[in-house]
Formats: sequence, structure tokens, C-alpha cells
Amino acid sequence: MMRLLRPVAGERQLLPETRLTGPVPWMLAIMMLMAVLAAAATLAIDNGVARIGGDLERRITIQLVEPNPDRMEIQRAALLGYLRREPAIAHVQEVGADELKRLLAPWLGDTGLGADLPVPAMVDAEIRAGVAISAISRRIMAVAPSARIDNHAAALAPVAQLMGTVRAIAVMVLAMMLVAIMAAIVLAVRAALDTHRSTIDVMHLMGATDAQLAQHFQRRAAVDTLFGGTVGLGVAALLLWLLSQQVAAMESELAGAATLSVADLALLATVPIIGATVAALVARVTVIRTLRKML
Amino acid sequence: MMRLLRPVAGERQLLPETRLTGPVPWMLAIMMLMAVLAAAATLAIDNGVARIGGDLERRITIQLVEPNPDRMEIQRAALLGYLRREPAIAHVQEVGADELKRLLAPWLGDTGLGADLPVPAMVDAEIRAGVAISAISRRIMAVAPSARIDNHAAALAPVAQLMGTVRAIAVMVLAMMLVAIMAAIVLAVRAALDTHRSTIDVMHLMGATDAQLAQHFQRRAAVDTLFGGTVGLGVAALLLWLLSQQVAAMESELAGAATLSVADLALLATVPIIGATVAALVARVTVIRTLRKML
Amino acid sequence: MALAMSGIVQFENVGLRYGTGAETLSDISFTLRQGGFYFLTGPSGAGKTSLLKLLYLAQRPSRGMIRMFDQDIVTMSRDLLPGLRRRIGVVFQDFRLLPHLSAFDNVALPLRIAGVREREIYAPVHEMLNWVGLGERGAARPATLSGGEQQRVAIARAVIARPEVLIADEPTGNVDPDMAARLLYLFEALNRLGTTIIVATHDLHLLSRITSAEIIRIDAGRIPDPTGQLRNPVGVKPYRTP
Amino acid sequence: MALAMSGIVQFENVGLRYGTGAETLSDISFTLRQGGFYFLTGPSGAGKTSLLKLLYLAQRPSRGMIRMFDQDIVTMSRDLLPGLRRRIGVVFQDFRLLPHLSAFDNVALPLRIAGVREREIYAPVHEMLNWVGLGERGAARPATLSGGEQQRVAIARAVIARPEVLIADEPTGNVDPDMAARLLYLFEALNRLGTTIIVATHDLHLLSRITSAEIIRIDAGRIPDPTGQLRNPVGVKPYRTP
Ligand SMILES: Nc1ncnc2c1ncn2[C@@H]1O[C@H](COP(=O)(O)OP(=O)(O)OP(=O)(O)O)[C@@H](O)[C@H]1O
Ligand SMILES: Nc1ncnc2c1ncn2[C@@H]1O[C@H](COP(=O)(O)OP(=O)(O)OP(=O)(O)O)[C@@H](O)[C@H]1O
Ligand SMILES: [Mg+2]
Ligand SMILES: [Mg+2]
Repeated sequence: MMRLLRPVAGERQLLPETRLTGPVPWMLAIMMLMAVLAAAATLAIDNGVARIGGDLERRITIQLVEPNPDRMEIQRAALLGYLRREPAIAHVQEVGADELKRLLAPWLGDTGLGADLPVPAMVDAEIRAGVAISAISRRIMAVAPSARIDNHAAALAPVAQLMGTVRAIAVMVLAMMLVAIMAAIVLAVRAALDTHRSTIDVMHLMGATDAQLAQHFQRRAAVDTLFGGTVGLGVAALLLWLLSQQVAAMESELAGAATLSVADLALLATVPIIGATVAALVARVTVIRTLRKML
Repeated sequence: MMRLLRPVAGERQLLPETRLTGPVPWMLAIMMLMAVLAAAATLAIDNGVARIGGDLERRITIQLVEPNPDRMEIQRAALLGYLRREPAIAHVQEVGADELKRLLAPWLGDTGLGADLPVPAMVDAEIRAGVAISAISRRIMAVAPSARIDNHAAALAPVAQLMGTVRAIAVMVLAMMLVAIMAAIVLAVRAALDTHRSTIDVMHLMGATDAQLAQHFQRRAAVDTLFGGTVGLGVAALLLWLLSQQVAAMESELAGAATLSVADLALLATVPIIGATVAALVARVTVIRTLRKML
Repeated sequence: MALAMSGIVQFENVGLRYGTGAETLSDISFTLRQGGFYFLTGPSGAGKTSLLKLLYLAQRPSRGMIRMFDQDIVTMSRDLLPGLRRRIGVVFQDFRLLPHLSAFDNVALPLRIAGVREREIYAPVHEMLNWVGLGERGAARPATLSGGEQQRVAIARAVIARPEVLIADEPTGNVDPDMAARLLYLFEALNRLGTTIIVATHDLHLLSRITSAEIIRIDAGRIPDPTGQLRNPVGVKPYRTP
Repeated sequence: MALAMSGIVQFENVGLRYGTGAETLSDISFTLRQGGFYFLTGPSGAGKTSLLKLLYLAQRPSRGMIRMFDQDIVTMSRDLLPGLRRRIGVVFQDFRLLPHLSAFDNVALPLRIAGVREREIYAPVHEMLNWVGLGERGAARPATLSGGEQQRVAIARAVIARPEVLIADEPTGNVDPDMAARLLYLFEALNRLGTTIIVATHDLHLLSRITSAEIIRIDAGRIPDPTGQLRNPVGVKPYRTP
């Protein structure tokens, strides 16, 4: 990498210090930005799905709906007793009255829970990995027939589906951008060769070797792509940070799950470097191939 | 528009028939593609949200969980009777036993509903617009105390939230792409002016007017952008079609709601034409401004 | 004075400075008669091309007054310049052919810019190409023409629209003496039809060939005779001949 | 025969055809002595530049045999060409200065390509620029130089690396006779140091000035004397002088 960027002795005086062509580095920056965003989206969704699959899938909420308060109390005690005994349950947490009121408010309006309405009981539980939910469900129904069991994963199925679609689009965009970046580099190097064709001709006739000429173009392509990549990455980083702030403000457990690890961020940071290396290679091959056609 | 594209008499012989610069039309195509996809995503999500807000929000599901089969039957009859009488309810539909079994299978496993488990009853209902769900809920609880009411909109809240985030990203990408396309056109026109600078100089000294010279560049910019825009739009259309197939296969009511209307598609189709017009104007202004600096 | 007024070109105390350096042209004053034939000569770097640039309206002077076609060039509106430029033909020292156009299209360019209809272009262009010995090479791009062939295309392009003033900068530096004589004959013919001709050249044979021509000598950006009237009667050689 | 073998350049029945047209050069046979001084002359479009292109290895012949520096140029490996090219200096008819480099850097280019260390570049380049009268203009870009100044930079660039063969295509077409004489003196000095020199020109004064030079005439792609030995003893003028 460093070897690609180091100017050759006296090279400044050999070829013009112009960019590949006017708009190309900026377009590379934009495509890099899109590629980084798409890659970030893919990684974030993968992380989110892993969390949903791993974490949320094993959480259930049990609700007791029983108009008779005495029976309700019996079932509630039986349920909590069973759940606390059951070795397949990792964690049990009864939802308090305040929390319940907050959850039910949208259904019941401001009047809240009154005497004419039974107060349901609600318990959150986490099942240990590897245990079938259906088995636990049957046993719960046996001790508390009024229980109604909610599986978080099932409730989140449409979200997971939507996330899958978004991920598919992100992967598609990423693939398109990578192809486009490669194509842009090839086209830009060719255009640069065209622009500097007479310079190349003259230097060639003065005895410059193919390697000498390629050296310059490969360095320039690398510098331009590194520039575009760094700008693109920088803007992408800014946008991702803004987005993470927004997600944090949403207080959504689900969106919160779709975060990027340090390893992911490091991976994204390599994008410009990989781009520059690829650009240098593309430039070298293009230049040497063009020169081969000359005497 | 047509006036922009019509070649001037003898114009072929006045300036070279080259593209703006090698990679630019293709990069424009890619950015147009991204812009169209982002615009499509925004429109589709807006449509989806409108549907969720309008349609799904007014739908509720009422579940009766009552271990005593006799009481269950009484409450079921009372519930259905009330719902059918209630003028605020637009539509009532009891969920059949088969459908119920399918819905409960994930919770209960293959053994299904046996004698030891009470069979719940489930009713879908659609509330008329403008009626508060809370009022209906209270009345339902009065006739059938074992009823548990699910509001679709509340269940879909995280989905709506995620869709909002995706929409925000899409709008951002769209804005970025529009800025980038404008910038790319300006930069490309400048680069083209640079490349053809000596040609412009000579024609200028032969008495070509600013308008004559601008004419050519504006036409070329329009043609190039139209090319890029059409390619980008074409690929975008293909991708959107593929995506719509995938969504259709998902059979998700939610994803199905996020579709594009004919008007939306027509709007998207104008993108290359607007792009070409903007490009022509940018080119004209850039050329004339450059020429103004010359004697 | 009346005669000076009838001049097609008048320079008065014209100075030209590129950027911030010393003046490239200083105190240039002269008048060119309509229908005159002028040679401009002087050592390399003296300022011949710079002076011609002022004449073909590629450059504004830094100071002084220039009148052409009875109009003040220095203060005139930019919009009127294309009209004047179409009355001037130029052979550039470095040809400046458009590389993407054929020899034919290069020669046709001034006609097309002037809006001449397409069917009135072929005949004169073809005839002109024949005149400069390139009748067969009309389809060739400049890059595939020899140096002298390119120079002849540049000359054909400069004269095709029968300009009122023809400015030629070293127009025979790349052709053989026979061809140079032929090209000079073309200039003379145009001159006889009324075109004012200014040729910058180092070629001593050219200078001696047009007996009616006046010679303007320039050295280090100045025209040595400061009276502002034309001097150098024919026969005064600007250099020792070998 | 032994003498022919010691020639630094040998052409045998060389033909050159651009694309599918007629042959531009036909049956060219000659030998250039090491240390010789040759003028190549002939009408515009005769094929002088095309012949020189073969010599400076810009073009392969369509047929025939070319030997330079005792190597067969036609069949030789492409990798060996840069080495040979560095032994040849070229003044192109259209100069071909690199527009983005200053006059100094243009002249320094062959040294830099050959890998000469930076601190060994300044002195010779500066001296050479002085020689061609451009000591003060080293920092100027080609676009800000006069035609003759550009030509002199091109000449300085061609000779800076003391090539074994110097090929100059119409090298004095844009300079005044005094400067032309000065440049020719430079060529003679190089020639005396052993450089083989080939100058294509239309300039009759140049031809008559180097008394020891041999003149090769070319017309319509052929060297009229078909023996393949050098002809045209000094003094035979290729054109009538006026
Ligand atoms: N654009 C420019 N910027 C700066 N200096 C310039 C520019 N053009 C010309 N010069 C300088 O002005 C002087 C006169 O140049 P000009 O081209 O007029 O000479 P000339 O008489 O045509 O010479 P030649 O016979 O060599 O063509 C030269 O020293 C040249 O370097
Ligand atoms: N690349 C090319 N493709 C096709 N034809 C060419 C090419 N280069 C030169 N020619 C033709 O070959 C002929 C010889 O050209 P060349 O440049 O060798 O002439 P020259 O003797 O150098 O003439 P001048 O004195 O005008 O420079 C000309 O008719 C020219 O049009
Ligand atoms: Mg000049
Ligand atoms: Mg030639």
C-alpha cells in the first residue's frame, strides 16, 4: 500500500499532477458512501437478526385473563410457583400494576382499570436455549388454564420479514456499488490515459519503460480512490452516527439490537484502502495493456 | 426538451461527437438508479404507512380465553351478538377452528388442541373510522369479561418505527443523490470544457457566438444525462419488479401494503427527463460563464 | 490624417503585458491601409504573434488604442466581436486544426459558423483544398497529415470565407519553397481582390517576393521607427542574407 | 561492404504503409555512417517525417529490414526498445512539449527518464537553456512561449542527454535566420563529438551551411537513386534557389 503511494524520485516532474478527471474522485466518494452505508445496513441487520433469534425468541409473556378474582389469584400463584421451579426457565419477572396500566391504556382509554373490569396478571419469562416453547406452553396451561402465552419472536415476525427485505436491498446496493466502483475506476483510468496520451507517447519515445509510466498512473488512481474512499467513509460515518442517535432516541429494543460492533466498524474502515489497492492494480493493468499495443 | 436534443444544422461538423468524459454517463446512471430506488422506497413506505394508519389501525382481534366451555359459549354468543348489533363495527368475522389451530401451532406444538386445553374463540372486527377503540373495548369487556383485545396497529408499532427509519434513510439517500447528480453534471461539463478548450478557443476566434458554442455543450450534457438517467431508471425498474415479486411471495399483508401506484411510477419515469433538462441548463450556464471570461 | 482615418487598422501607443512581467509590446503605433500587403518580421520572441493576437481579437491591449473596421476595439461591446471576427481570417503559427474533424470539415468550419447553407459548402471547400494540393486528402484527420499538409489546411481554412483581413503567422514554415511560392500567390490573388494581408515570417525569400509589400520590423516588443507611419520600403532586408 | 556494416543505421528495401492506403515509403535503402551529418529533404508530404519515425522507433516498417546500433529493429524484443530509444534524441516537427511542465522540466525530462540523480540535473539543463537563449524562461510553461522559443526548448530537450543519434524534423521552421545558424552550430558541435545527425528540412540556407553534410532527397516516398548508397554530394541543391 505504502509503496503504491510513495512518489518516485523526480516523478513530480514526469507527469502532470492532475486528478484522474474532474468529477471522478467525487463520484467515487459518493459510491463509496453508498457502499459503506449498504455494508453497514447489512451488518447491522445481521446483528439485529442474531439478537432477535438469540434473545427475543426465547422470551415469552404470560397473561392471565380471569374475571373471577379468587380464581385469578390461585392461578397466578400456581403459575409463578411453577415458573420459579421449572429448570427450563432462566428468568421470571412479574409485570407490576403500574406497568400493566401503561400497557393497557391504549385499549382502555383514560378511565383505566375499574371495578367492572378484571385486572389481568402478566409475567415475563425467559426460556433457556434449546428448550421447545411448545412444551413449556402446555405445562403452563396445565397449572393456569386462563393463561395466554405471547412469544416475542412470533410477534416480531413481520419486523424480521421487513428487515430481511431491507437487508436484501442493502446487499444488492452493496454489490452494485462494488461493481460500479470497479467499472468507474477502469473507465476513469482509460479516460486519463486518453487525456495524457500525447504525454505518454512522448515519454515512451524518450525511452520511458512501461513500468515507469504505469507507476505514475497506478499511484494517481490509488490516491484518487483513497481520496474518494476517505471522503465517502467520513460522510458515511457521520450519517451512521446521526442515525444511531436517532435510533437511541427511539428507545426501541429492536432497533437497538441492530448496532455495529467495533469489528464491523474496522471492517468498514478498510473500504477505502481496499478500493485504493484495487484501483492501483486496475490502473497498472490498464496502462500496461495499452502500452503493449504501442511499439 | 425536444429543442435541447435536436441537433443544429451542420452541428455534427462543428464539435466532436464525444461523450462528456468516459465514465461520467455511467456514473450518472448509477446515481440515477440509486435516486430512483430511494424515491421508490420513500413512496412505497408512505403508501404502506397510509395503509397501516388507515386500514390496519381500525382492525382489532378479540380472543376469548375461558377454561369453562359453557361459559365460553355464552360469552362467545354475547360477544358476536353485541358486535353484530354495534353500529360502530363495520365488519365482523369469526376465525374458524382450522385457522385457529394453524395460528396456535407454534405455541402448542404438533399435539395441537386436546381435551385438556380449552379451545379459545377468536373474532376479527373492523371499527368504523372516527370511533375510539377504547370505547368499543370497554363495551366488549362488559358483554364478555374473558375477552382479550388485540389492536393491530399497536402490534405493528415496531414495524412502523422501523419503516420510519428506513424512510428517513431513503429520503437522505435521495437528497444526497440529487445533490451528487447536480455536482457531477457541473464537474463533468467543466471537465468537458477543459478537454475541448482549444476547440472552443479556435471556434470563438472564428466568430462563433457564445450561444452557438453553448448550444452544443448543453445538447451533449442533456443527451448524456438522458442516457445515464434512462439506463439508471431501466435498471431500477427491473430491480423494483424483482423486489415486488419477492414481496408478493412473502404474502405479508404489511409488505403488500407498501406498493407503488401508477402515478408514483409515472413520477419516477420523469427523473431522467428532469435530469436531462437540469443538465442542459447547468451546461449552458457553465459554458456561457466560461466564455464570458474570454474576450 | 484623412488617409490615416481610412486605415482599416490603427494602433496608437499600444502596450501589452502578460500577467505581471515586463511589457511584451510597448508603444506600438501604426496604420494599415485597406488592401495593403504587410510583412511583419523580427527575431524569435520579438512579439510578432502577440501583435497579431491583438489584430485577430484574441487579446485586449494593456494600454493604448486600437481601431479596426472603424470601430474602437478596446471599449467595444463583447457581443459585437463575433461579427468582426468573421471578417478576419487567421493562420495560426501552430495551425490549431480541430483534431476530431477531417481536413474538409476543418476548412468548412468558418462557413458553417457563419451559417452558410450546407449545399453551398462543398464546392468552394473542395476547390480550396485543390488549390493547396490536398484535393485527395479531404477525408483525412489532421493527425494523419504531414506537417506541411496541416499548414496548408490551416491556410485554406483562413481564406475560405474571403475575409477582409487575412492574418498569417509564419504560414510557410513547414512547406517546401515551391509550395511556399504557390501559397504566396494565393495571398497575392486575395490581396488583389481587396483583402488586407499581414504575414509574420522569418522567411527571407517570402519577404523579397512580393515587391509591393511593406515590411514592419519589430524587435523586443517595439517597432523601432517611432513616427507611427509605415517605414521600411521594399528591399530593406531585416537580416543580413547569407 | 565492411563500411556498410559499420553503419549506425541501415535500411534495406523498407516500405511503410499507413492503414490500407498506398505505400507512403517504398523501397527505401540507405546506410548512415556513425558520426555522419545528413540532411533529409524533399517536398511537403514526400515522407520525411515518416522516414524519421522509423528511425526514432515510433513506427515499424511494413516490410524490409532496418538495423540500428547493430541490432535488427524489426524483429527485436519490445523490452529492449527503451534502451535504444535513450540513445536517440528527437526534435519533433510539432515540438511535442509536455504542456504541464515548465521549459526547465521539459528539457530535464530525458535525464529524469534515464534515472539521472536530481542534483546532477540542474547545471546541464540550465546551461542548455542558456545556449538556446532561454536561460531566463526556464519556469515558463510551453503555452506562454513564442513559437520559436518552443522550438528551441524542443531542441534543448533532444540534445540534453548527448544522444548517439540526433533526429531533427524541420528544427528551424519557427526561428529567425540568426537563431537558425546558432542552432545549426550546436548540431555541428555535437556532431564533432561523435553524434550522428539527421535533419529533415526545407530550409535551403541550412542545407548549404554545413559543407560536410550529405543530402538525402526523398520524393513521393522514394529515394530516387536506387543504389542504396549515399548520393547527392554537397552543393547539389534539391530545389532551384530563387
Ligand atoms: N501567454 C503568454 N504569457 C507570458 N508570456 C508570453 C505569452 N505569450 C508570449 N509570451 C512571451 O512574449 C514574448 C513574445 O512572444 P511572441 O509569441 O509574440 O513572439 P514571436 O515574435 O511570435 O516569436 P516567434 O517568432 O518565436 O514565434 C516571448 O518572450 C514570449 O515568451
Ligand atoms: N498516420 C498517418 N496515416 C495516414 N497517412 C499518413 C500518416 N502520416 C502521414 N501520412 C501521409 O503520408 C505522407 C507523408 O507524410 P510525412 O509526414 O512523412 O511527410 P513529410 O515529408 O514529413 O511532409 P512535410 O514536409 O509536410 O512535413 C503524407 O501524404 C501524409 O498525409
Ligand atoms: Mg510567433
Ligand atoms: Mg514532416
